Amino acid sequence: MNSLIFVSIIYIMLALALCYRLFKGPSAVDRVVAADSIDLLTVVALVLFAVYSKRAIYLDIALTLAILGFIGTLLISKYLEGKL
Amino acid sequence: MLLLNYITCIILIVLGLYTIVTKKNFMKIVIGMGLLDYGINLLLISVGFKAGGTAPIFTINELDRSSFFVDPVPQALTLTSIVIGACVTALALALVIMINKHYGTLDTDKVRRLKG
Amino acid sequence: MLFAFAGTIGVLRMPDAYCRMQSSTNIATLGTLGALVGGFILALTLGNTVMALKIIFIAVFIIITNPVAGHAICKAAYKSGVKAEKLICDDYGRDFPNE
Amino acid sequence: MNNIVLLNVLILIGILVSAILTVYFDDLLSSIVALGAVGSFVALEFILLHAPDVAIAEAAVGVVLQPVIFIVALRKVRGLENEEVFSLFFFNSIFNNWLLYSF
Amino acid sequence: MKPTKLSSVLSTFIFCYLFWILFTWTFTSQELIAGAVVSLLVAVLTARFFIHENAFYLFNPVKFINLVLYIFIFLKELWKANVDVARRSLNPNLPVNPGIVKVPVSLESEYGMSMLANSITLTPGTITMDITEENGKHYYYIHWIDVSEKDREKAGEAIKGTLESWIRRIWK
Repeated sequence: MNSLIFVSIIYIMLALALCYRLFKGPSAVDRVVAADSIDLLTVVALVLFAVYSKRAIYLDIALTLAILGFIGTLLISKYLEGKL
Repeated sequence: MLLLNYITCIILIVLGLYTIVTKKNFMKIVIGMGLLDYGINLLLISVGFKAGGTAPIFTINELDRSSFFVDPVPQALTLTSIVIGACVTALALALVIMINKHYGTLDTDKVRRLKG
Repeated sequence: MLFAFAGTIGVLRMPDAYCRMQSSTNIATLGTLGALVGGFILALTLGNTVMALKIIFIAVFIIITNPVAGHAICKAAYKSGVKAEKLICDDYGRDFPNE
Repeated sequence: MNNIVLLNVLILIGILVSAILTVYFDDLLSSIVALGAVGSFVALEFILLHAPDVAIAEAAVGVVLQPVIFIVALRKVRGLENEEVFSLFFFNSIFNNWLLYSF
Repeated sequence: MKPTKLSSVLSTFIFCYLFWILFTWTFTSQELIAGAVVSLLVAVLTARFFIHENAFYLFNPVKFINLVLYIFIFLKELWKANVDVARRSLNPNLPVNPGIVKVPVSLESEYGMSMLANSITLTPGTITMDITEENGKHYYYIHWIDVSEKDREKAGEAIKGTLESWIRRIWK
């Protein structure tokens, strides 16, 4: 069971590497894409931690993030397109 | 483990206060209020944590007999605090929109000068 | 895990914004789906069917919602005038100029 | 148990980096996006502290609702400025055309 | 606004109720009755946004088996494209030559077109940007990471591959 925590540590490190792109990105679109990918990696780490601690209720948060996480991206793209 | 949590919460609160005090843009001030909210919520949850406990929500047959809970009272407090924080953010943004409609700017200095 | 690593490296290294989006879909598909399938198999061997069903639902919703955000952000990037460095051919700019 | 401590430290570093980026950016849109990243990391930290109900509320508010409110407000604020600039430009172009056609 | 038909309401109701049962996974009578009431309410309110074409179309068993087969075909394509893009991004020379091509598509149903566009976006290396209609035929604008064919028909063959024929087998 310890390998699950190890894998999720690697995913969080990848999310930290995406924070560099959040810092460096020349335009707003790069930052939006990086934030969306950070959301997805967070979902994966959450699922792995839920399987580690054997509680089914922890998966609801991952479900919420996976369903609702794209609305922010959609709205930002509508804003950049100029029609909201 | 918990010491690092407390340090992070205090740094978050200080960052929020720094943003509120020094930035000149109204939207940036509201963003600083959001950061301060995150810091306080994290601090409240970290107070109620006990190592090795599980969550205080369960269905029957899911837990062992030897498992124990983390403290549920700060979680209830924080649940209220998050909702109130969202409402405060919405109200502050409405005020920002009205200020922009009246004065035509977002800079704090110019608004104060027009008022004086 | 390898694919998520490759996708992150791609996001960090790619020259312009559109190629970065391609690498981001690389993270979203096999980088997450591999870990989710692994968690699904582990939950089944633990005998926990509710957890396995919820993991399947998470995978399905990621697959449904990710391309919608992909279309929207790519179109918005083109409309808001992000420069791409070296395009081989550009039919969209030829058909809808000055946008 | 040791690995969980390491995971906790990494998530705390993520929160701090995203928060510092939020304060650092001058552009408002980038700052809002970084605030969304802070919300995502904070939800993960709540799960590590075994508080699932708080984490659900945090994920719904911090990742979705708060950037939506901020972007709508930003649209209202920027919309006024853009409309003024656009109307001035439009008036100028009409005026120039009228000058051209009158001759 | 057209009046909603009974069949579309019924199929939306079945869909929502299936989702409710799969989410809760407890078979006590209280939860089943509450789920029926809630999904009936949702079905009456939102059926006119959800189904535009013939309801009960997917209950045909041949179409459903084709849909299940399509998922496996799509997973195979996904694996190939993922290996390709991962190798490209790990290569130190970074061999990309991106471009935007315009590709004709010969599907008619709305669901089929959106499903093909989503499949193209989900495979790494290609992103659909827009859909236009010119004198009766539909076109996609696709951003492609490795443009090898500039001609429209050949590029369409290279991007879509076998996906389009499978989708035509599902949705007309």
